[in-house]
Amino acid sequence: MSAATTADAAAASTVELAGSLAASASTTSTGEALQFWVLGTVAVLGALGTVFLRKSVHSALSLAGTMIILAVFYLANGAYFLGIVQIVVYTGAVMMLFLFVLMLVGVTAEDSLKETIKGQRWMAALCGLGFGVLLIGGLGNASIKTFSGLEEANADGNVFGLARLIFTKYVFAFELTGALLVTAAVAAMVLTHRERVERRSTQREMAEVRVRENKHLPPLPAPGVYARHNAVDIPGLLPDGTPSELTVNPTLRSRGQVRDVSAEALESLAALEQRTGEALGREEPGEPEAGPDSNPGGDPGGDPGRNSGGNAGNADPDRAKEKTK
Amino acid sequence: MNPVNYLYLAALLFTIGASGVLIRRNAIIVFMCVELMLNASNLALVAFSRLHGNLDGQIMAFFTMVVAAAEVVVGLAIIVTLFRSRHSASVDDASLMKL
Amino acid sequence: MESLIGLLVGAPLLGAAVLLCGGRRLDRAGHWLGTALAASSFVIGLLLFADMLGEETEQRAMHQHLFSWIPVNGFQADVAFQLDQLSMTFVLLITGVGTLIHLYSIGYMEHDERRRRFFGYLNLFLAAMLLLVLADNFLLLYVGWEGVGLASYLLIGFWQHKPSAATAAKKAFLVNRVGDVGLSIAIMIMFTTFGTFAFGPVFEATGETSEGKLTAIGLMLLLAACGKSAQVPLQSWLGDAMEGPTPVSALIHAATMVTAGVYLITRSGAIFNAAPDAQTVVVVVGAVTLLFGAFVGCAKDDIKKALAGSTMSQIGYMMLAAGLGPIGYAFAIMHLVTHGFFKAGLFLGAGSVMHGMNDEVDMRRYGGLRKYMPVTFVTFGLGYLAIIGFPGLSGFFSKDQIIEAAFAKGGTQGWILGSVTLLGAAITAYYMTRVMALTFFGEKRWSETGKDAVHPHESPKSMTIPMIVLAFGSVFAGGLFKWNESFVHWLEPVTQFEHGHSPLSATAVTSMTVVALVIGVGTAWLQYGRRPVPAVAPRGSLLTRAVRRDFLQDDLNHVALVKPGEYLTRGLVYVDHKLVDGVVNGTAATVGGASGRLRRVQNGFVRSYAVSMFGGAAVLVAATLLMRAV
Amino acid sequence: MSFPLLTAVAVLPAAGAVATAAVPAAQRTLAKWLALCVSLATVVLAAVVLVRFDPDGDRYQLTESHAWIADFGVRYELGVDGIGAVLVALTAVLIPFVILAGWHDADTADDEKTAETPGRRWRPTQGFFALILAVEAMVLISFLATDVFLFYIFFEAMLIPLYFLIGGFGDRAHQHGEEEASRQRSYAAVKFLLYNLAGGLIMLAAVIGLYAVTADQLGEGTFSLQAITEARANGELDMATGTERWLFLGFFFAFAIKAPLFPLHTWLPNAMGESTAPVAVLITAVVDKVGTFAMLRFCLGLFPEASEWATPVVLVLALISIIYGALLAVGQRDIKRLIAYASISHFGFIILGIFAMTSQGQGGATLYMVNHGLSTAVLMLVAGFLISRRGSRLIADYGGVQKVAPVLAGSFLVGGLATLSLPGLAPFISEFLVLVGTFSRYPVIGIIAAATIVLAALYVLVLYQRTMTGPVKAGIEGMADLRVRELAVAAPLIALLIFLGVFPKPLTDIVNPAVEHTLSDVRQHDPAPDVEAAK
Repeated sequence: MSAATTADAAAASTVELAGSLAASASTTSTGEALQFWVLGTVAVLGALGTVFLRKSVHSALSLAGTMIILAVFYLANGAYFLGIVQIVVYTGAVMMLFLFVLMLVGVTAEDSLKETIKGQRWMAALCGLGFGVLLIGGLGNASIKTFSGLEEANADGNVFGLARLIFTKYVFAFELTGALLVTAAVAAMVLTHRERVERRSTQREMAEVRVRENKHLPPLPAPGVYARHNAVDIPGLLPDGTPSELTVNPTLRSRGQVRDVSAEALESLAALEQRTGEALGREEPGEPEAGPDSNPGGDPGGDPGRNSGGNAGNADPDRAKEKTK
Repeated sequence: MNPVNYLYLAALLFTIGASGVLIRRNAIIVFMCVELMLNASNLALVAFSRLHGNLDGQIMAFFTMVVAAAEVVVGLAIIVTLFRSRHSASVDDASLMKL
Repeated sequence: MESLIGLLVGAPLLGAAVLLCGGRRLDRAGHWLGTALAASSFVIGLLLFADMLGEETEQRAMHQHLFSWIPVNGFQADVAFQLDQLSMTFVLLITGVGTLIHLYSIGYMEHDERRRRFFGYLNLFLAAMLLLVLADNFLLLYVGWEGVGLASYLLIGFWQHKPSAATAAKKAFLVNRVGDVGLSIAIMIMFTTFGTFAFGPVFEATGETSEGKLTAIGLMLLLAACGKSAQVPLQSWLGDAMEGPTPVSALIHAATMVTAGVYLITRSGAIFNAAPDAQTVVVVVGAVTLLFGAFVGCAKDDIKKALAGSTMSQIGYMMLAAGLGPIGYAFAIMHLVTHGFFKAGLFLGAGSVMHGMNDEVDMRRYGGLRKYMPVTFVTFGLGYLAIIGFPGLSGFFSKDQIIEAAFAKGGTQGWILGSVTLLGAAITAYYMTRVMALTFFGEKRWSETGKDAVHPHESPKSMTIPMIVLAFGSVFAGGLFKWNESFVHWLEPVTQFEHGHSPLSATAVTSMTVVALVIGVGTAWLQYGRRPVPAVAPRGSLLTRAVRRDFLQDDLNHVALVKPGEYLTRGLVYVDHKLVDGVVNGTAATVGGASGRLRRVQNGFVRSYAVSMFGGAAVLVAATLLMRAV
Repeated sequence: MSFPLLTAVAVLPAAGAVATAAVPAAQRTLAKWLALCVSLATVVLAAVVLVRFDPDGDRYQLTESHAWIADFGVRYELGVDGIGAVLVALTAVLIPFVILAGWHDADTADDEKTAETPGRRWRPTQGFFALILAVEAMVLISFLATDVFLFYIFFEAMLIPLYFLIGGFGDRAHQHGEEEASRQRSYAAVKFLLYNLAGGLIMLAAVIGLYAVTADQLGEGTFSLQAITEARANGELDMATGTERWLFLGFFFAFAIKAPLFPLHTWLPNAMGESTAPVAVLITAVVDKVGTFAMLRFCLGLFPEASEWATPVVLVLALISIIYGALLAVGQRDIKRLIAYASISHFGFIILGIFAMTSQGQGGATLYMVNHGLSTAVLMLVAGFLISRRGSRLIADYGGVQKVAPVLAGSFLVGGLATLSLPGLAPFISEFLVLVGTFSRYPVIGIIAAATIVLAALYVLVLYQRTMTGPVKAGIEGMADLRVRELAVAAPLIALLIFLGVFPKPLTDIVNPAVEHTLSDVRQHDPAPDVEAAK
């Protein structure tokens, strides 16, 4: 009973918050109409977003929005309990569950909206439109002018009314849903649980295996070797500037979430060369490249010496510093 | 305002959700679209309950939610295992039923 | 006494059964058993004959009803025998000659390891033939009719290892089958017309139906007769039938079976008398075959084929006579009997010659044999004189009667038929003299040395005795029958004889016959007796060559029936495989292909399934709305 | 209630089938003997039926009737009339010979199985004989059933064992080697199954339609043959012309496939060619008879007007089958296919007789079913013995057999002569009756049909000449003559052929009244002979 009253109180407050006046009245106020049109539009937009946004996270968020709006509509229609449940359970729990799974599967994984099955999209559009038209057309010839209202139904509280029905008329269904929920929980566990069949191999054993197979005797390279980045999803560069997939966590690799920056790394290197060249006031740019054939008679090995030593010698430190910024 | 508007809205959302199920390949999004459809029907139920002035509609919606919750749990579990086994959440990749 | 009739058939049937199922243990005594049973059947025949002579002329016909054979509502066929004078004549001829030939075969088949089976077949033949002549309804007659066909098939093809024999046997059976179709159709018409096919009722009821039906029946019966008696156009099998052992040729293809056609027509005289058109056709067929066979007889160098030709021609005589109606029936049967004697004798003689000449059949390789096989020579010679109608011998009387009857037909028909028969007589004399001269006279055209050396010798007793007996028959039978028309009166109750009024006196006809005979013999003697005969046949004129090939009969059949038939069957096999079966398999293929395409819809993509689901839902909504609207 | 004799007749082989199948793998011979004894016991029971059957009694005798699927008026109704009685006898008599002839047919398969799976879970020998007995049981039931639905069930069910008999135990002799043989086998089996299933499907539709009609007009629907015929007789049931014709066609189609009628015949040559001789006999001599029998009992009994309406077409088709089958038989190079086409020609005769609507025609047709069964059995089984010796089905591979195996050649010849219906052998009587019956109503057709006996003689004698006569071919020299077992198959059948050819009265006495009943169903009378008509 107390739970009911609190729920009622909560409901009442939410009603104020939703700004829906006389929600349970048989007639609908202009306020409700306004609310309907505004929020309805938003809900539809959210739904469309769910369908058409490419990143699944965005879809999830827009769906959550739609759900909240629906919750508001529930409240406006005098289903206080359901409204709250909608927010708490649905938007709160279920959507979060969705988000968890999203994270598990890969947040950034975005599936292209490009259709692969031939004719699927057209069929979908056709069916969708046809269905919608039919439903709306069907509703079109419904002649309902007014609500009959929920005053007497909600006379001693919406929760009380629901409870009376649930525990009298729908008690068996209720019990069944209980069984269903338990089953679902068990099912989820069974499905996701992975039985480890063999003992987890220790580090030593793995090392031995590596030695036996004679590959990667040293531990795998860490990401960010020679790197300007040190994010886990960016492979370290090998001396020749090419990225090494090995440096990235296999999970990320399998998700295809490896960000390859080798290209920009290389060109930033080239840019560096360039700038150092300019800094040293070298006449012919790109000379180091043309070096070997430009001056056959020139002192060999001069360039490297100059590059290294000279660079180190008379390089302007702060200039170089602000260059690197 | 005409109470039927709620039903119109429900129908619209339902249709959108359905098309989403048909269009999207990502299992999770498909699943969300299913949820959207369920919610649309809930809206309709709630509106009905107000139209008829008794709470049975809300009871139906209530049960729908419960069942939806159960369904979500199981469904997501399935998706996870699916992903584990084939490193992808695309429903098209699980097309072993052909021919 | 009647109860004995069944035994007539039963004895040889038993013999056949025992000999064919008995197995090797009967090999030693089998032939004697067969002969004994044939003889016993002959004895029973004689007993019945004596009994019959004791009766009044009118009460002579006997009946024996054994059991009801095929009782199906309206359709009642019995196994019942009728022994009247006509049947009795045949019974005596068949069993008598048959017994003699059994005897002969003992010697002739001595060296054949399958002799037991040969006698089994002979007995089977006797049984079938007796059934044929004793049956009291057409259906039972039909059984005998096909039975003798079977026996002749088995006996012609007795030396089955020779492909020629097997082919000849098949040919004989097939051609006979064509005739059998005629007989069966005739029976069907009888059944639908009279509701029965027993002799008595049918013959009595002839008056009650239209002439057209009777003509149809008659023609169908004639067709049957043509098949069995080798009459044009179904004569082609007889020549090849000579592939069989000589006794078979003598018994079946000279004395008895081939004359069954004449029996059939004489037996159903009542029908023919009421159907003059049918009779005319019979006469024509007879006349044509008479000349046809005679010509063929002139051209053949194979002694047996020459004799076969003569058989055809003689049966042509009988047919012609039978076609003349009551004025001819008796003479037809009379000639049939005498012919049975002398032709059987001639064949046995020929067999004995072949026996002595290592189974050489080409007369051009004979010559001067009279010194080497005197008995054969004498008996053959008597048979020869009989067949050419030498005055006083049996052939003379019977043939003379037929010629007279032919003239007696009256009108232009009479003249034509008369002259044809006379011509036939002349030609008969010609070719028989040719055979005689080539075989027994002239210088010998064979050598006792060299690779194909032959040592002609007289045949053993078991062969000569039958020849002698038959020679007696061919000498005296005719005179006996002619003796104050005894034979005619004997048959009269069955074939109601009436005297034809010949435009020529009997003496005139006789003298003409004799003249024709002399001409024939003379020319033949000049041609073959005086001049030496080349051992290899000269090419001969176009006509000769045509005649040697039976007037191209076989070539005709080949072109007209065999080849088209082959193409037809090949074509049909193709059609059946490609078209009829093709349709079936095509349907199957179509279904298979269609489902294969339909299968592609199941692409395994959840979303496309979802689309169809959603579409279905939409359709349902639409349906409900429509229901509302309506 | 009295002892259910008819049920016993059908159940005995069924039980035998189960027992045979249950024989442990080790005892092949036991299985064979068991099957043989069961089939012989069935012969005894069938004889009892024949004795207890009173030709002059009422139409269906020894009847049994129990409610089965009450909701749809389906009853378990058995009853035997004259026609059914003789066919039951035929089936019961033939099966022992089939079993005896197929004594070693399953051995090869069995040996192979033993070789590859020493455990021998699968037991070909037991299976083979069990299947044969199963077919017998089903055929018997369908001869005895007087409830359309009951009949339908077994009419269809007998396809299953036959499918396995053809496909599983087919003929291994093929000029293109083993695997070609097996391919042909499975092709033939599938073709047989699909062909007959197609027919059965259409018949099922017609059966349901019949139920609907009866339910519509009689209050509650029934499948009982007697009930329907009575209702027709006293006018309670009066189908619309169109309906009746459609239903008739539905039934007739199935039966025309089963008793191959041009152009629905093409499954038979494959099935008979590819299966071993005993199975081929089972198909053509026993199973196909169900088709013709059902035409007589159901098509004419249930749809008289429609039958009359369809008669011209059916007669023409039958005539075509007669000639067509004979011509194709002449053109065959394979002994068994030749016999198959000959059978097609003979089935043409049977159908001709049935639809001639005369007592001679239908009586002849009934006898024809029996006699054709016997004659084909002799010819086919002896041919099977021949083939088993030489290992080839091609006529060209034979020649001069009679020189080395005279008894075999002799019995083959007798079979052949029976096939060309030589007088003195049983088939002559039936064929002549059919011809007369047809002629008395349709002279032209009768004459044409009569002319085809020449073709029959042609294909039989050509077959005999090519295989048995002439010089001895290579591969024939050492050929053994019939063994005791084979003689035990051929001799009794030949004896039966001769006996029934000389004294068919026992059969005709049983058949005639039944034929009268059928004719009264279709309200037909024999045309009176002209002479009496004139009076």
